[in-house]
Order: sequence, then C-alpha cells, then structure tokens
Amino acid sequence: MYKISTDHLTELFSSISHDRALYMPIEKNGQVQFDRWMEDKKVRLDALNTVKSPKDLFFPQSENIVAFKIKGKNISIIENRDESEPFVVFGVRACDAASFDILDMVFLQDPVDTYYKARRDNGIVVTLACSEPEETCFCSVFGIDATNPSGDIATWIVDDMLYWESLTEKGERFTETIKDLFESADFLDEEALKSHKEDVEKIIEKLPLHDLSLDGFNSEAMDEKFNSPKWEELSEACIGCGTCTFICPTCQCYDIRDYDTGQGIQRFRCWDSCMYSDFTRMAHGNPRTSQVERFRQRFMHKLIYFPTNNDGVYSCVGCGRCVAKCPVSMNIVKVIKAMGVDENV
Amino acid sequence: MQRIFGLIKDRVGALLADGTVDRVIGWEKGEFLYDHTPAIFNAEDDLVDLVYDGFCASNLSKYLIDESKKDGKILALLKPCDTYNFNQLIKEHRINRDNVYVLGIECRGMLDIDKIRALGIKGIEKVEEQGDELYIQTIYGDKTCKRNEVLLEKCINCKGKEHVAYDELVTSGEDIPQVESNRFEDVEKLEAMTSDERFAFWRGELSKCIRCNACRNVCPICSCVECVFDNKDSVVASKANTDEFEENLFHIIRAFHVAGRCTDCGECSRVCPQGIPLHLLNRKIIKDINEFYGEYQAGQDTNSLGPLTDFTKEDVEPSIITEKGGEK
Amino acid sequence: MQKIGVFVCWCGSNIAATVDVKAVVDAVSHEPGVVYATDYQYMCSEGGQSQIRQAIKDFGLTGIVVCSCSPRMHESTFRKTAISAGLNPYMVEIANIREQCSWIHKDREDATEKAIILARTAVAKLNLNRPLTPGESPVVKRALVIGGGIAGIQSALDIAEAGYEVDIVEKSPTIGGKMAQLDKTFPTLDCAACILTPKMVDAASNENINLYTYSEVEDVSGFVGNFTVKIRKKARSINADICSGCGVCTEKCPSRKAKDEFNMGLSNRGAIYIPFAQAIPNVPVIDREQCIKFKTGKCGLCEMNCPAGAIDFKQQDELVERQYGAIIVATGFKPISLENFDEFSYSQCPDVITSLELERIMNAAGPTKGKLLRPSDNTPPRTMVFVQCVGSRDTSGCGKTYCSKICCMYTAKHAMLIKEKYPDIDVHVFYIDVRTPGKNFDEFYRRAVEEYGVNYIKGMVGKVAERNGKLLVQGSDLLADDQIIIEADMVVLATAIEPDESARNLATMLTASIDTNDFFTEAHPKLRPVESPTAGVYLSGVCQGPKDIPETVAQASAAAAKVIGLLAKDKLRSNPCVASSNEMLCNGCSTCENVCPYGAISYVSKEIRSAGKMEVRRVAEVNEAICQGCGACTVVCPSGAMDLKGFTNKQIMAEVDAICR
Amino acid sequence: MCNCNHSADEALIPGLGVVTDIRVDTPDVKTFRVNALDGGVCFEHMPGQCAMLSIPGIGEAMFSITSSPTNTKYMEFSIKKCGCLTEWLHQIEVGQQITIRGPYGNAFPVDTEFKGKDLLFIAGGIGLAPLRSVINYVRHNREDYGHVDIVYGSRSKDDLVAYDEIIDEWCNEDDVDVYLTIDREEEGWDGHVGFVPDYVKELKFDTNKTAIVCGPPIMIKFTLAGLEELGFDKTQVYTTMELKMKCGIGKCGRCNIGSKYVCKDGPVFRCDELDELPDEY
Amino acid sequence: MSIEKTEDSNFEPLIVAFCCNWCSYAGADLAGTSRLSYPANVKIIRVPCSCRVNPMFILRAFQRGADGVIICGCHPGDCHYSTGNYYARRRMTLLFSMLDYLGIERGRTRVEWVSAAEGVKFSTVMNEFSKTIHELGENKKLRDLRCKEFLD
Repeated sequence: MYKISTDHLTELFSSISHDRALYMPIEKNGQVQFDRWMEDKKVRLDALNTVKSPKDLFFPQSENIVAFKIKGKNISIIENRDESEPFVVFGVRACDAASFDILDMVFLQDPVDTYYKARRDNGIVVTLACSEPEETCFCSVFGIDATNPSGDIATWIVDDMLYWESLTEKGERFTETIKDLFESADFLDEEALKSHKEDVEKIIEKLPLHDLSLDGFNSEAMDEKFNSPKWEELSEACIGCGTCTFICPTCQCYDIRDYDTGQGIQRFRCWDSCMYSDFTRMAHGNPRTSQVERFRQRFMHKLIYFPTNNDGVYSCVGCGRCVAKCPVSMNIVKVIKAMGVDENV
Repeated sequence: MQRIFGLIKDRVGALLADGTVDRVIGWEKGEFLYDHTPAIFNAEDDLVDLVYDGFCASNLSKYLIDESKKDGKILALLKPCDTYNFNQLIKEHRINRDNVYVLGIECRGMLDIDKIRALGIKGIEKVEEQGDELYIQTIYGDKTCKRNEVLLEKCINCKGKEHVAYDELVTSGEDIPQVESNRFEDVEKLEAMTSDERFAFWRGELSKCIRCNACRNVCPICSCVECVFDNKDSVVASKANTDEFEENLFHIIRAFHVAGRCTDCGECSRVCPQGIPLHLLNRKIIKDINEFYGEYQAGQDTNSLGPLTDFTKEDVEPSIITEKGGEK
Repeated sequence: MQKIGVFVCWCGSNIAATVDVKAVVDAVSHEPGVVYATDYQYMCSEGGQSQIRQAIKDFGLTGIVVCSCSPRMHESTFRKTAISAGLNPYMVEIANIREQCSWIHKDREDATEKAIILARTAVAKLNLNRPLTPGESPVVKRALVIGGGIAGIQSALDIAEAGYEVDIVEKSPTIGGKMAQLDKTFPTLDCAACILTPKMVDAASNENINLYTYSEVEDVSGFVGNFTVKIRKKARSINADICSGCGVCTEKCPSRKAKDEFNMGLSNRGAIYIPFAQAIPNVPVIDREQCIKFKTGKCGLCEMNCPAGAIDFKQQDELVERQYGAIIVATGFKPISLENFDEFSYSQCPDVITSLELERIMNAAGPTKGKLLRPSDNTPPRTMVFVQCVGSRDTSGCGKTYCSKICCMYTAKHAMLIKEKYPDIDVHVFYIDVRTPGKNFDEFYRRAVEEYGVNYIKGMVGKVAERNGKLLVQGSDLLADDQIIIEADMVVLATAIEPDESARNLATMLTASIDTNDFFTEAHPKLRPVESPTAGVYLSGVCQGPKDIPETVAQASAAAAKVIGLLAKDKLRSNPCVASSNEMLCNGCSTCENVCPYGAISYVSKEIRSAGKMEVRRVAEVNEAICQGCGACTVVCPSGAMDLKGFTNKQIMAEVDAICR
Repeated sequence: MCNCNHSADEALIPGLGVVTDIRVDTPDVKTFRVNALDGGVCFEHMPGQCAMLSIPGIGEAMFSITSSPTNTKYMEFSIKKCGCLTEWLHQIEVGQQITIRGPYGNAFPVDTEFKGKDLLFIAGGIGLAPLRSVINYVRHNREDYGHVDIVYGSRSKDDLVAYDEIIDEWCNEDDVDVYLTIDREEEGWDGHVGFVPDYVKELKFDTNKTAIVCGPPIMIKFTLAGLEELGFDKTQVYTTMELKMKCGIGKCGRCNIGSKYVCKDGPVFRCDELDELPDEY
Repeated sequence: MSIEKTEDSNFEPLIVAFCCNWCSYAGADLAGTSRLSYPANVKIIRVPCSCRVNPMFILRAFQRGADGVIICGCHPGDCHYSTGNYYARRRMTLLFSMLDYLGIERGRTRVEWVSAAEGVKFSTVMNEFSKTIHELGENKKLRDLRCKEFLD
C-alpha cells in the first residue's frame, strides 16, 4: 500500500504520461468524460461517474476492422485496424471496473475478439473508490463493493492523501516503474482508510436502491418473465433511442458496416442498440417488430439470458447511468421492481 | 403546484368517468421524486400514480401520433409549449384530431435535475415545492434552493403561458410570472465570435455526441416513418460518428429537416445525455427565419405554410450571409 | 451490374484540339460497369450513330455514355439512336466535354483531366439509371374557350374548322364582347358590327361549336388532355329552345329603370331585354333584380304576351360538367374604374365621358341613334377635348404602369370621325406621346392632324371643372411651354384597360400564373407567347396583355393552332423524369403538396404492411401527367420518400462522389 | 490446406474466395461454386455449418454451405434472391472475387446422434440447401447410416433446387427413397401434388426415424405438428433456423434468442431445445 | 485549435457547381460557345432546377474533398417551373447561415442567378469564385479524413 499527497497528483500524472497515454475523467465543454490527460486539462476526480463509460477505451464506439480495394473483379484486403498502444486509465469507479470483467466474459471467450484483447492487454486499470455515491447508485445490489474496487490498481482519496494499492501482477509491475513518487503507507494510514471505508459503507446502506432484490431473476424464470403481461405497460413510454445501451458500461452489441470512401471500402465496427428498430431486421421480416419486444429483449438479456450463460453473473453493475439519463426515466430499476414482485402477491 | 395537480386529477377522473375519453396520457410517479415516466392510464382506479409537478418536462405530443391511430378517444395533458408541437403535428396530418381530447394544463416552468446536482446537491431523496422555494431532502442532509435558479433551459426562454390548442383548460387562477428573456441571447453570443472560435466551440460540443438518437426520437417533429439515417437505401444512412464530419452531418441534416417546423420546445437539449446545447442549432435557424422572412412561430396555427415551403418575390439573396460582416 | 459503352467524340477538332481523346477512352474503360469504350470523329453523324447501334448489339450494352457536346444539343439524337438499337432512351447519359471543357480550357493536360472526370461522372450516374417509359394519357377531343369576344370566337372558329368540338363559355347573355360595342375600327374605319356579326353567326351556326352564354366556369380540375370543367348556366328565365326572338316581351315590360350595360349605362332597358339587335343567341334574359314579378310577385306581362310561351320564371341555374383536352383563356378586358381620377370630375359632370361611352354615342344603334349630343342636355357640342393616357403609364399608383396601346389609335379615329361628320366642332387632344406602331397607323394619325385639323396638344390635363354649363379643361402645353385653359362642351377620357375581373380566380382554378396587373403570364414572352406555363392552357387576346383587334385575331388563331396540334394526338406522351413517392417511407405530411407548383401531388389513404401488420396510411401520389419534374418536393421531403426519376438522390450523390474522387 | 490469408484468431477478418461456377437452379435461386484463390476449399466445415459471404460495399450475410465436407474441390452455396446482397450476387459473373469467412455455427450431429439411425429429410423450397450437405455426406459414408427418406417440395416444378442431381443421383441410389411434391397442379408434372406437411402425414413414416426439417417458417411449424401427430417426439426432430446474423461468433447480439446465440449455439437445434427458447423467432 | 491557412500556391481547389438545366446550364454552354474560359477545377452537375439541390449533396461534396460549392439557377421570376428558385433561395440562405454559424468559412458556398443569355456573367462568376476559394485555401473544416488518406 503506497500513498501520495493529492497536491503531487499532477506530478504523478505527468510521469505516468511520459511513456504511456493516460486517460482519466476530464471536463470538456461542461461534460466529464474519459479523455487523454494534458497539463492544461481540467481533471475532475470528484465527479461520480462519466456519462460515456470507460468501456469506450476498450470497446470503442467505432473502430476500423479491415479495408478492401476493388479493381474490376478482384478484391485486395488491407489490414488498417487502429493499432492500440499501452495506456493507463485512471479514476475508474468500482462499477465500471466490474463492467470490464463482464465484457471480458463476452469478448475474451473463444473465439477471442483480437481488437478488444489488444486493448485489454495494453491497458492498465487504476480504479478510484467512490466517496460520495448518489441516489441512482445500486452497485451493492450486484455484489460490488464500492469501497474496494477491483482493477489492476485500487486507489482511495481520503482527505488530502491518495492511497495506492496494486491488486494484480500487471498492477504490481507498473507500480514498480513509478515507485519513487510514493511513500509507503504506515499503520495510521491503514486506520484512516478503514474508517473512511466504513463511512462510505454507511452511506451506501442509506441509498434508496440498496435493498433492491434480484430473486426471481434466474434461468428457470425465463418463460414466466418472458410471457409476463407487464412488458406492454413498462415499454409504452420507451421512445426506442439508444441512450441506455450506449451509456451502459456492460452493453456489448455491435454492428459491422461497410463505408465506401471513394478510394476503397472501409469495413468498421460500431456500437449498436437492441432498442433500434432495424437491429434484427432481415431481408424478409423482423422477429421483433414492436418496441415492446425490443424493450423486453434488453432487460431479459441483462437479467436472465446473460446470467444463464455466465453462471449467474448479471450483465448490470448498478452504475445508475441509465437511471439518470433515460429521456423518459424508464430504466432497469423500475423493471426489476415491476417484474421481481411475485405474480400472485 | 399541489393546487393545480388536484384540479387536474379531478378533471381527468371526471372525464374518464363520464366516458368522453377512455384513456389518459400523463406522467407516472417514478422511483425518486424527479424521474416521472409518461404513461397511459386506462381506468379511473389507477390514477393514483398520476403526478404533475416540477419534473414533468417531457413533451407528450409525440406519443399522440401512434395513440391517435388507435380507436377510442385519448385525453392528453399538454403544457403550453407542448400544444405548439400538437398543432404542428395536426398541420402535418400526423395526429387524428378527433381521437384526442386536449386538456391544456397550466405550467410554472419545469426543473432541471442536472442543475440541482450542479449546485452540489447529491443523493436526492425528496423534493418539495413551496412557492418558489425548493426543499430538497438528501442523504447528505437537507438543502434548499430557489426555483428559478434550476429551471430548465426551455423554461427560462418560455414561449408564453397560453395554450394554442386545447379542448379544455385547467388553470389554478394563480398568476404565473411571465419570465422575460431574450431567447436568442446565446445565439447572438455565438454569432459574435470569430468563425474559428465558433468552429472550435461546435467541434468541442459535437465531438461529445455518442449518436444515441435520443434528440431525434424525442423530437415530435422528427418523427418520420423511417428516418433517412436508419434507412439503408438512403444516401446518408449511418449509425456511428466514425469521423468528425459525420458528427456535423447528422446534426446539420437534422436541423434542416425540422427547419421551419421546429417549435423550439427544447426537448432535444433536455434529453441529450452529453449535455450538448442542440437547441442553439434550431434556434439559429428560427432567428434567421424571423430576421429574413418575418416572425414565424411553428405550431402557432394549423394551416399556415411553413417558411421553407413558402416564398415571397422580395426574399433576401443568399449573398447577404457573405456580406453580413467583415471577417469575424 | 450495368454493361456500359462509352463513346468519346472528337467533334472534328473542337474537342480533340484541347482534349486527348485517346487518354479519356483509356481512363474511362477501367470504370466499374464499363465494358466497351471507343472514340470517333463525329459521334452525332450517321457513321457515329451506327457505330453506337453496332456496339449495343455486339456487347449487349444496357447503357451508353456519349462524351460530346452539350446534352441540350444532341441528347435527343442519341436517345433516338438508342431507341433504334432497342435500348431504352433514358439509359443514355451525355458528358459535356465541349462547351464545358474543351472550348474553355486552353491547357491540354487540364482539359484532358477534366474530361476524364466528367466522363467518369456520367458513368457513375448511368450505373444507377433505370429504364423509364414516358407515361401516356388520353386526349379528350374537345376544346373549351372561356370568353366570347372576338378572341374567343376566332379561336373557336379555327378549332371547329379543324373538325374538333369547341365550347364557348360567355358570362354575358350574348357573345361579341367589347368589339360589339364599338362603332368603327381603326385604321380601315370599317364598321365593327359588320365584321363581327358574320363571325358571330358562323360561330352560332357551326355544328362543332356549342355556345354557353350567360354562363360561368365554376371549377377546373384534371390536367392537359383531360380537364374536367364545371360550368354554371345561369337561369335566363326563358326557355331558349322555343323562344323565336320576336322581342315582343321586351316592348311590353313595364319596368324601364334598369341601366343598359351595353350602352355603358347611357340609356335604360327593360327588366327583360336583348343586349343589342344582332345578339347571338337572339334570346332575351330577365334581370331578376329589376323584374317586378320576381320582386313583388305581381305583373308577368311578358309571360302573357309571349306568343311561344317561352317565359319560365321557375328556371334555376344549371350546373354542367364536361371533359376537355385543352382550354383557351379569352376573357378580354374592361376599362379601369375612374374613382381615383376625380381631377377629371368624371362622376360629377355627365359630359365627361370615356372613349367607350363615346363609341356608343356615335354608334347608330347607340342611345343617341348615332347623333353626337352632350349627354347632359342632348345639344350638339361645339368644342371637344380628348385626354390621353388616363390611368395608363401612371407611376403614381392610382392607375396602371403600362401603356394600354390602343388609345392613341382609337382617339385619332374618334377625332377624325367627328371632324368628318361635324367639321365645325373644334377637337383638341391632350397627349404625352402618340403611339402608332401598326401598319398604316401613322399615315392614319397624320391624316387626322393634317386633313381634318385636329389640334394635338403635347401636355397633360391638370383639372376639368364645370362652370355654368361649360367644362373648363386646364392643361399644360409643353411645346408652347405655357398653361392653357380650354372651354369645352364635352371631354372624352382615353381610359386605361385592365383584364376582366374574372381573370384572377380563373387563374387560380387553372393553376396558371398571372402577373401583378392580373394579365396571364405567357410561357415565354418571345418563343411561346400564346401558351401558359401550365400545360394545356392557352392564351388568346387581351387577357395576356393590351393589344388591338388585328393582334388579338392573330393571337386567337395562333392559340387555336396550338390546340389543334394538341387535340390531333390520340395519346399525350408525358415527360418520364417525374417525381415518384415510396409509400413505405411517406409520412403523409403534405409538405411536398405545398411546394408543388403544378398541384401534381394528391393524397390517398392506403393499406400498407408495416411492422408485420396491415395499417391504413395517408400517402402521397404523384400524377405523372401533370408533374414537370422540378424536384422541389424531393428536397422538402425529410424521409427521402419522394424521389425524382432520372435525377434520383443516389444518382446525384454518385455524381458528386465521382467528381470528388 | 487453406491459404486464405487470415490468421486463425482474426474472427472478423475474411479471406478471399473466387466464384468459379454459377448454376441457375430456379428463377430466384442460383448455386455458386466458391474456391480459394488458388483452387481447393477455403476452410473445412461440417454439414449444416454456414459461412459469411460478402461483396465489400454491398453487405455481408450468412449462408449455409450446401456442398458436403467430403467434397474438397470446391464449396457450394445455393442462394435465393431476396435482399440487396443476394440481388447483387445474382448479377455477378464467374471469376468475381468475394470475401468469405467461417465456418460458423454447430453442425448436424452426423457423427453422434445420427450414426446408425434411419434418417428422414424433409425440405421445402430453398430449405434443401442446408440439408443437401448432410444428404451428400450421408451418401458418401453410406454404411454408417440406416435407411434414408427424402421428402422435398416446392411451389412449382422449376422451383425445385438441384432438381437434376435429385433425379440422376439420389433417386437411383439404393436404400434411398425420394418423395417429391409441388404445391399446385402443373402440366408436365405427374408426381405428387400437395404441401409438404400434408404429404409427410400421408406417408405415415414409422417413428423410429430421426427427422431433419428445413424450409420456410410456416412449413416447419406445420411439419413439426404433423410429425408429432405421427408419434415422433421432439428429441427426434432437428431443424436449422434462419435469423439475422452479423458477427457469426456469438458476440454482436443480433441472433440472441433467450440464452442461446443462433450463430454459435445453432443454427441446428433439436426441437426440444427449441421449445426451451422463448418463441421470438 | 485554429486551422492555419497555408498559402501554398500549387493548391488546386476542387469546385462543384450545380447548374439548373434551363438557365444556368445554358449560360454555361453559352460561355463555352463564346470561348470565355474559367478555371478547369470547376465541375458542373446538371439538375432540373436549383430547387433540386439538397443540402445533403452540398455536404457530401465537402465531405468528399470539394473546397467550394456554387449553386446556379434562373433569376427569381424566370424559373421554368415558376417557383423553384424561390424555394432554393430561402433554403440556401438558411444553409449558408448555418454553415457560417458552425464556423465554416463563409466564402466556400455561393448562389448565383445566371440566365441562359448571360454567358459572360457565368464565366466571370466562375473565375471570381475560383479565386476566392484559392485564397481560402483547402477545405479542412468540413472534410471526411477517411476519404482522403485511405491509400494502401
């Protein structure tokens, strides 16, 4: 466990960014998002979480896959994927860190997605524990301890001291390279950190959503939940935009498209949303014609389908982004509350 | 705000009971005190969840496009700014007028939860309104603030308290202060910048866009059966901002498709998760239309020709833009 | 994938001089879709065209690109070549590498590079062309002439002569129009009625012509070749079939107070009247405001005295609906009202009259039986003053800005006739400029001045005031440069003429365009003066602009010729590059309907399968016969449902891409 | 053997194939023969598996490989014209290069459940394409399997895919019975007339067979009902599913039905597995 | 982040001109027949009427690397379709104002009314416009980089 005073953070950041790109929550045009660190950038470690989740650093919104050049009947393939170089992402919250594990379950599962894997290997995740969770947070429901985030290195900010503890071997190796900036933390610091964690835990207990119950959401309940009449009423307000899927740290659906650049064809991958009407549209029909079915698919996938395939791990980390940002305030919490209650009660 | 809600609730109950309407579209209580969801109430009994307070900003006129296609009559609770969109949709034959009974409800301006958070108020549990004071109970203690400190951008530039389309009005009789503001103030500020500064400003803003289509799907005017950006046969079909240009293209084309039809209801900026001031694009076109072709408020009536589908022989020449000022 | 043949023309040396034709052929042969590329000295020559035909057969081409001169020159030629080779004519694209490339760029390398880009653009567009076949619509072999003046009659006679059925709709009880009110006509001074009445009789007797007098056009719909017109036959209260035209009823009628419109109100007429002796049809009409039977229910003398029993008080308006292939507008003119010209005190003193009133006074069938008498006291005048350009060439806003063209000539005619019949009357004419632009016009005017001693004063009249029975005309004499006052017995104002008041709503019915003075706008002032931009609508007479009788008759025959040309065809081939709406994408928002200059878009509700279930939707439909293919609707349509065949969004985008590659 | 230049774990990067022959089967179905650039097949596959074909700039779609794995000279795809990519494919000429990647999806359990069983193939229209791969594989290793019945129907005679191969090879193969039918009476056709599901019920197959059904959704629904009527239980009937697939490796979420990904866990399903899934296909 | 204006002289601007078939295209032809030259980097696309030009076409031209776009039509009042250019005039005014508002250089887009008889005017306008674009330099603000640098 190391520590460094918060007023030397800029020094720490510049030394890290010496040989590696450093990303962290930075305010730009009034919006906090993960951006590359520069001296003049306004660092915002106090913001609860960014709207666009750090998933973007590993699974970017759009990235080149391959390009083709067509000459008459012949095609030549050009590999012009965006090469990923080593980088550090600092200030990741516990929920986002947990979302990386969920994404790993998808992309690193055979057949491995090499684009994602390259970025995951090159990236070092430095998490920062929350100190002031908000009412929209419910990560505790999914067994995520906000005060002890996962990731390669965990950090805590208590008063004006930053505690730095590497959790994985990759984190260890990285800490070695910048060890001289830190002092090692003594017993007193451990105590201060423990009491800080208890305070935060007390607050988490007081969060309105912390007692959300997930029983009733398991693979046996698939048919019962699928055919429940409640989906109609829950989805009547949904306007079918992609906000909840694009800001969600665990949504992993993507689309592959070709773009004719005039010089050749660029095949790229970009985020896609199951809420869009053309998500499952085929040449001769669409299995999910109305918004009710698309709405149901999203929450059934997160709460039942994904856990069935990944031994019980839900595809939601309770970060509360969709609770805060849905244009019509319909979100997974309301679905859990509406669907979780037993039918006959 | 409680008085007007009581009146509305009784009126809605009465209309449901005597069968003039068979369902109501309004707002339903959410988890917290500020996340109300538009909802349709069928029978008189489940009105218990109906709510109308400072957080019912969403514009219900877009739902009426599909709802008015169904048989039976629906009661729509429309705020003054929503009725402009209602009129515009009637003009475009998108709403079946006789399947909708419009109840014009009074509005004192809606609150913006992000502004409340920006004041440093976190962990919000309860919000009470007394006059123009807000008492907010949070897990970090109770906080208070002024109502018009945290008004939504579209309510600061409110277009006025009269409804332009209603079958019946519900008012509480309290006089609602008409807040004076120059809605083109931000546009003028931007116009005063040099063109490079403006380019930097808009690059900064539009680069935040994550193409979630919330602005398009919430806009009552942007309600094509199939949008050009989704229809793969169209020439601009695209789903992601793979390049700086795509970010501009989406917003310019959208601004143009609603040009002359946008009622400046401000919903696009309210729902943008990345906080992009999209209304400044539409408001610029409205300012130009007013300046070049005379005051025009879309949705004021249901039969006038939109500015882009009308002309006069003496219209100003496009070269006016290039000569408008020195190199700024 | 298309199979495209590219043919680059040398155009002798016009192109080959500054464009390396071989390089263009070589560069364009690698474009996607191109299977054959060649060049030739004169593509538009017979040799060139046969080469194209041969290539189409040999390579089974599905489309050809010709890089040559402007499409406005030879597009039709190469389309005919394609047809002759069995290829759809709209699978031909022209790259303009002469007027827009070789002739204007000196540097050979630049010109060649641009020619390659233009050729590439044409190929890119052709790749997305679809074969188009012009739509056809039937032609109703009947014409409609609105207005029964000399213009309408002449057009109707010419069309009937060609064997087609014609209907004339005239709103007054008789045909003849303004010309019937004239006495003599310039420059030959032959009597207006003598040359008009034979034509009226011909029109009445011609079995191809149907007269709808005392009728008005109420509604026009449909399009060129197939107009549907609703005509309101106003009730005459007389059964025209059994009326012999004896006129007994007009004598017996006790109500005498009505002002006779035909005599410009200078005399009275009965409630039941025939406008003038030679009226066609020679059937009286009952003026229901004046007729005592209609006002009080008593009287009915005319019914009692009518030998044929033709009076029928219960007759109602009748609405007739008929189909027409073409419509000729001949609504004629009327003098402007003089209420904003009270400086001439026209309304105060009866002796201040307009020229048309003078025509009636001098006409033998007029109120004074042809004797020139002052309307106030029926005494012959000693001095007469004519005032020109009353309300014409007037920029002050109360009159018309244009010159009414015919006043100078008819005033010279009046002056000459008066001096000839009453040599001792002093005739003065105040004028700004005397305009005599026609054949023998100026000689006629010079005779009036030299032979008959008419005193022409160059100057404007400031005021006309009555003082003890005399009219003091105060005007300026610019040549003598002083103010003069003339005591006159009568003052004749040459009032401006304006289109008949029925023109404005008729134009909206026909979607024809009219200018700010309510004259119908012609398709092209020099090249298409008798056609309106709206297909199938033709203009004849003063409704298109001030003109005299010779010009009116000339234009009437021209309009008739155009109509005959149209009716001669059984089928009308319409331009296939028209808009078409994709009903799956149409929102039914009517934005396109609002911008269509031709009203070619209508809305229907249709059953459409969407999202798995059938739904009734309001969708746009384009009438391919009316649409001219301007494309305004395609741009206001947000969802891209409306597209223009021949210039689709994708084609133009492909052209932009090809240019910027 | 396959030298398509894509490394094993580059799942989304396609290899190149060239169309060496195009056979017009029916007015809207053509069979394309695809080889690697220098001959041979692009990759090995098992019967029932699919491949992602694409023409860059037009689109990419999943097609079932209709040739049998035992055929190492070329790979065949029977493609019906019903979308913009298929329409473009129907316009190309021999020698056109396309991109190809795969194999994707699970295969028919030819080496496990099917071994030694009597097989009943039921196909409708273009549905024959995936089954043709299995049929030819079974014919190639004839001794491993029992009696083979093939019931194949289509709208009309010239809508029967691979008609001459059926008549010349399959019909006169011993221990293989072929039953052909068309929907409506047509002169020049003396065979059975009627829909496939009714024909299956008419033939009253005994129930110790393993049935493999493929065709348009309505036909599958009625055929399954018919088989159940004859006494087949769900574990004996297999079918392949037709859904939109994009990545082919179970990640992009397109073909997600219930907890299964059709492109990875399917497209071949046993009917009882199918019932576990929510009916959203 | 201001874009510096390099004045490299060998920069060859690419200009796309949309000409209406009845007036300005005929004007261009007349400029041709009277041999009035203008720079070769102006390429003309023929459209039925100036009202057919969709803002998407203009943005696509800039996206693909055009440096200037000019829309030519008949003089207001002479439109072959009587009202086409009135609609185009309003739409282009708003489009240019929007592009200027987004910070794109004002001179890059232009509307010009050229009748079929004004060959001289057509060539002077094209020369003038090409000069303005040359001064403005390459279009860097409204450009899709994927279309430019994608060279194998």
